[in-house]
Amino acid sequence: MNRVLNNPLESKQNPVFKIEEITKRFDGVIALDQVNIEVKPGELLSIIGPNGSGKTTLFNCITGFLRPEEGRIYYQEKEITRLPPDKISLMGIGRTFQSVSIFPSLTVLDNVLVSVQQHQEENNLKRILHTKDIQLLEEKAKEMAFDLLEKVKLYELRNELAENLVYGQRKLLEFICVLISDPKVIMLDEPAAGVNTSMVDEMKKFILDLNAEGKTVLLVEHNMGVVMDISQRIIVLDHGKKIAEGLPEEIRNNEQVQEAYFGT
Amino acid sequence: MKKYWVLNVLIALAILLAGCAAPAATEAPAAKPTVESSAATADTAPTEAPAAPEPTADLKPIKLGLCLPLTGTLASLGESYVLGIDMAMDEIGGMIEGHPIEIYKADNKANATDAVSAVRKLVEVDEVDVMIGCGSSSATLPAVPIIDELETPTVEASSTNAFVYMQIGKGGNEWFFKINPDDLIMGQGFAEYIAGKTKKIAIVGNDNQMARGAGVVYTNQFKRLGVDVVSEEYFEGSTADYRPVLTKIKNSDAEAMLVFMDDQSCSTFMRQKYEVGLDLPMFSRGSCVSDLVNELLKDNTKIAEGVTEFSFFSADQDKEFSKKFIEFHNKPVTLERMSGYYAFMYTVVPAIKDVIAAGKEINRANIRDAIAALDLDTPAGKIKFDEYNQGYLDGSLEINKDGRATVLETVELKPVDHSDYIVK
Amino acid sequence: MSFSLTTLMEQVLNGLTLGSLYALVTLGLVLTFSVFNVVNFAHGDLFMVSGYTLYLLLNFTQFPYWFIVILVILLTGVYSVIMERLTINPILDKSFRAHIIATLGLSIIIQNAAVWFFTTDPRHVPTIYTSQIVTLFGMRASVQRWIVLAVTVLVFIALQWFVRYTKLGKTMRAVSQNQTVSKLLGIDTHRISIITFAIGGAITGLAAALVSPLFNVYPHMGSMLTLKALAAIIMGGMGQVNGAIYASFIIGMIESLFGGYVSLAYKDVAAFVFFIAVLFLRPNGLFGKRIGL
Amino acid sequence: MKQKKVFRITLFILLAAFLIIAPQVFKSGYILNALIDATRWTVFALAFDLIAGQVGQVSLGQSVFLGLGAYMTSLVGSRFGFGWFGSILFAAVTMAVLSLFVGVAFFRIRHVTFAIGTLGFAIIAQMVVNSAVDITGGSLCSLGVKRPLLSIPFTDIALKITKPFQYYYLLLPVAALLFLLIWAVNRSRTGRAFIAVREDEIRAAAIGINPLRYKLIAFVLSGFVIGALGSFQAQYLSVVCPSDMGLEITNTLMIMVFVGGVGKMRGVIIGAVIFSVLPRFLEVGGEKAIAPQLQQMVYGLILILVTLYMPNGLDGVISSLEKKGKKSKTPHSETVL
Repeated sequence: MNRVLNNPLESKQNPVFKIEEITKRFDGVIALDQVNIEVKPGELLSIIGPNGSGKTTLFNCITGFLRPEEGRIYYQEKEITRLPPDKISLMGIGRTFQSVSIFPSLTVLDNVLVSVQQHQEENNLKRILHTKDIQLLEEKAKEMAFDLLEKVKLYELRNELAENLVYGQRKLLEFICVLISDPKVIMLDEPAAGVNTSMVDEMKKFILDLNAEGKTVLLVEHNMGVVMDISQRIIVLDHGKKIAEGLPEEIRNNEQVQEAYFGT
Repeated sequence: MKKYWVLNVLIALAILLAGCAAPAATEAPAAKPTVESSAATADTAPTEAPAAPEPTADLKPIKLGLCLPLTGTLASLGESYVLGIDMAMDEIGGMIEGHPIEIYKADNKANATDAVSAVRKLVEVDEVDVMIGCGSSSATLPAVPIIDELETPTVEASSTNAFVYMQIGKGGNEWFFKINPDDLIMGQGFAEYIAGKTKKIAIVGNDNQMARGAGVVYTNQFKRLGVDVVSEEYFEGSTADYRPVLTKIKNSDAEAMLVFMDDQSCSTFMRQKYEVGLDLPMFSRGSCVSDLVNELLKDNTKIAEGVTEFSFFSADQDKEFSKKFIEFHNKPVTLERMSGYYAFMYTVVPAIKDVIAAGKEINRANIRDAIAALDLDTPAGKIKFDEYNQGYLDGSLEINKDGRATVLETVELKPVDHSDYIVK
Repeated sequence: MSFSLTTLMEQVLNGLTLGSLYALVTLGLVLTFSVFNVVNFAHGDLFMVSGYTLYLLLNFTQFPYWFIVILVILLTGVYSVIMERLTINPILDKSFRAHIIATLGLSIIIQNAAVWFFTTDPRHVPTIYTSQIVTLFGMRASVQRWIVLAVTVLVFIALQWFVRYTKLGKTMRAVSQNQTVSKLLGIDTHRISIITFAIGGAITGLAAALVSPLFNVYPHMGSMLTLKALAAIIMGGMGQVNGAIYASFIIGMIESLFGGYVSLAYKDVAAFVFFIAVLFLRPNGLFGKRIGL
Repeated sequence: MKQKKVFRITLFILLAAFLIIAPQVFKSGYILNALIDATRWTVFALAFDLIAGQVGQVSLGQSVFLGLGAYMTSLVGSRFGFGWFGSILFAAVTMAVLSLFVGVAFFRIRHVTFAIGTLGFAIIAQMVVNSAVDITGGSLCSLGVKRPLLSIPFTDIALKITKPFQYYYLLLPVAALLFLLIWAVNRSRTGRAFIAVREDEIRAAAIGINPLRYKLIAFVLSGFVIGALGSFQAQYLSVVCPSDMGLEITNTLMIMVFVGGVGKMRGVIIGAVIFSVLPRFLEVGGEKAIAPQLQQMVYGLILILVTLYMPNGLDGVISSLEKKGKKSKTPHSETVL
């Protein structure tokens, strides 16, 4: 586990995310309870916890799909608490969803292209007129898309409708869609769920590679093997509260965590 | 595979549709004279002997186009015209002087787009010689310039919007004829009649061209005559609850009501008026005193008792028609049903007879000239067109007594200056 | 116009009776809507068919009115189930778009079939109660109208009881909460669908049998009623039976007061403007966001 | 691939050529009127499909923009002498602005509620137009529309347009422009974003697409196109009535778009042409013509059958035929409904 050259945990850089005291309620049920989190640049941070502990809610709050009742979220020192999800995405935060999410009636290639176009520009008039610069951007996007599709062996299927792909291929497609816009932060919501064991190792390698390229990775995952293997740091949520935070070994031995998971 | 199945079903449907065309035709007017109807004509209309000559093959058929609303909210209007024409066709045995009559229908849905298309279809595809329509002014107004362009004589017998007057005859379109009086022509006399009875009146009407047009005319007349219009309310045709406005009138100082409504709205309106206990004299310029209304209210004749209406084409004016109609269709008579009959029987048919009698060719121009030259006395009044192609049927003042409409007075109508009547 | 308290009272009562009329029509629709989340644009046409059934039975049989009412209720329940089998059930799992199109198609068929068979002539279905006038609380209205008001309240209470305390009602509630889970729990949703539509139809039949004598029966009578009922359902909070009923009364009240005090022509506009205002201010409806029965 | 492109371009050119010379072939005003109607309905249905098909929200209120566009021409364009094209542009722009407001208001709600909300909007609009007699003429209709007058620059020659073929040639370029506009949008990056929004708004937001903005773009564009068509209609019929924004129009649109193939331009065009021409064939033939009620019933039946068995409409059928013709590797299972 010596792949990290400069341990981001010790970096003195400003945090990528600074989450201050956020609280989210649903109909009186507290989903997040004054959670504080700091994410360092280049870090691979996992968020774990039993079902219903608020992990996905946390993701949704960060990416703007939910608005916390209290607290603030900063991204690179800019407050993003009340920004809409598309703005947050355009700031360089990419995410996947718990259930595989692609656009089924777009082709594989279009799925990738639509994921990057907004990051390139969004002048609708130019787009409709299909101006020279749009054509160039489109060419560029296609090149990138072809590269990535080649990498995951989806190139041959590029003109197929996405709904005709099998589960694993969809998952890969979803990853590519996140990657193509070259986000600074990648937030993965249970990437290993439903993936067979041989694929899990590939997945791990994939995530580590991303991290090695300097991307900050936030991971929500149930598969403890994956979490313990690749995380640099782990945060544990239970009933919306942060109950532990630390290195994988520390978490493994934390009594409170065990209690939360197994209930004593 | 499933998809092809569906395709097959669709094709089958199309075939079915084509097949349905035949049974549809058997229900159509020309085929109507069956046992029932010939019995009806036998004792009432001896003019047409059972041994009428069969349409001879060598005589050119006369094509009649009906541009009417056949579907949509005003479908009943078109349907009523067709009922009247059905009966007329039966009376003349489906032909004029041996010329068989072919009827072509086009649905104008009472809107502008479909009206234009309907007129074009009748004239250019079916190549009709003469048309009846378009029933409502929302279809008539856009159709007038097209009819002018296509030069086809057309007879209209029910729309009362005074604006049409300025568009036809001297107003521009020489091909369009209107046999029924419009609001301005009817308005003066009736407004004076009402003014003689009351000085405070509440106006209620359907929110349609008939009522709105009448509203403009009558409020102007009342201003002139010193009648105070306490309130003026219009409602969407679909409205079924008039209690709020009835309560309002009840608690106002109105001494009488003037309503502009169709048969159906009026029957519901009067029923609720009775329910609310609003006991004001009621005048009507519309269809509140008709056989259909009385049919709808037959469970309680007190409801419509004493309602006075000024109109044209009342069943009581042409008793023979009414009797025949009820025997023939087993349906109550309405204004529109008479409109269809009169437009055909007393305008189109005599004009064509005149053309034939004069030994001229049966074509559009000759039919138009014959219509323009008509001078007929009908049970419902005169059909003689002025320079604006407007005919002057009699108006009739009717009152409802014991569930029956009785004519109080027949009023001869006269030309009225339309030049200051302007609609936006 | 001078303001008077008695007028106001009368208008409020007018609003109540009108509201109860809308409520009775809405009840049938909201039941099916709340359980299966299907917008049924043909609901008003079911009402219309039911009205014609009443017309035929009243004119061509010698049965007493109350017996005919029962027959109409049963028959409309049957119509409703037929409609459910042929059109609604096959599209239950499809998107809202499919619901709109299919039920709109159904509505077009039924309305035009009615024109085909009955022509556009309005028919009246008189009962002896429409002409008997009774004054209660200072308001003159026909016995028929008072019956409608009373029956609305009774049906409403009965439905509440049914949904809360009977096994079938509880199952329907379960299905309304979550169809997929209900299926997993072994609930036969197809059966529930039939039952729901049968009950909804029966209520619609009752509504038609009681309401149409106050007006006329004609082929297009259902269109506006469907829209009002849908507006009431959405205002009441997407499929909440109680909410929809309250909303029906609110619509009736707005129409009555607006028609009486401001303008008759704009009274439907006022009701719909209110409806749209509710959509914006409270997208989840006036009465909370709990979905279900 | 190449072959298909060549085929398409040939088809397109042939069609365009046909449309241009049509008035020389068919002298009948009826057929020209039918062509005008088919063209208008095609563009109208495509504009409706921008919302119903591309961004996936069924708006039942689009007829309002047609009617109000027509009223704009009658009440403003003609009165202040905007001329033929000026009136169209004015109606289009005002309807675009109106749809922006309507869109901002209504896109807060979604799906069924959106459909019913827009239906409510359509009813209100029609009732208001019907009741505002002082302004619109109400049910007496607005009659102030002037026939288009085409003046040739630098000369005194002015041509008053009255004949169907003249209208046809006026409509053709406008319809072509509007068609190209919709086509360009649908195949552009914006069009791709529309589909993303339709398929999954949450995911669309996650990749930086603002769903509301794209829905608004589609809605405003639709309003623009429909407003222009409304203005043309007003100048063609020279009268505007409240029935020109009736709910029947929406029903017709739904039949065209959903039977043709929602969200697919080819399907929508086919649907629009079929259902604007078919009724004309059915009404020809005097006594033998099919009763309108029966026609309507068949339409209703078709709507139901299409939802049940052909969720992709005629376009889906054609696609699967095409696929069968080539290779049957992947099953056709794209379901839009």
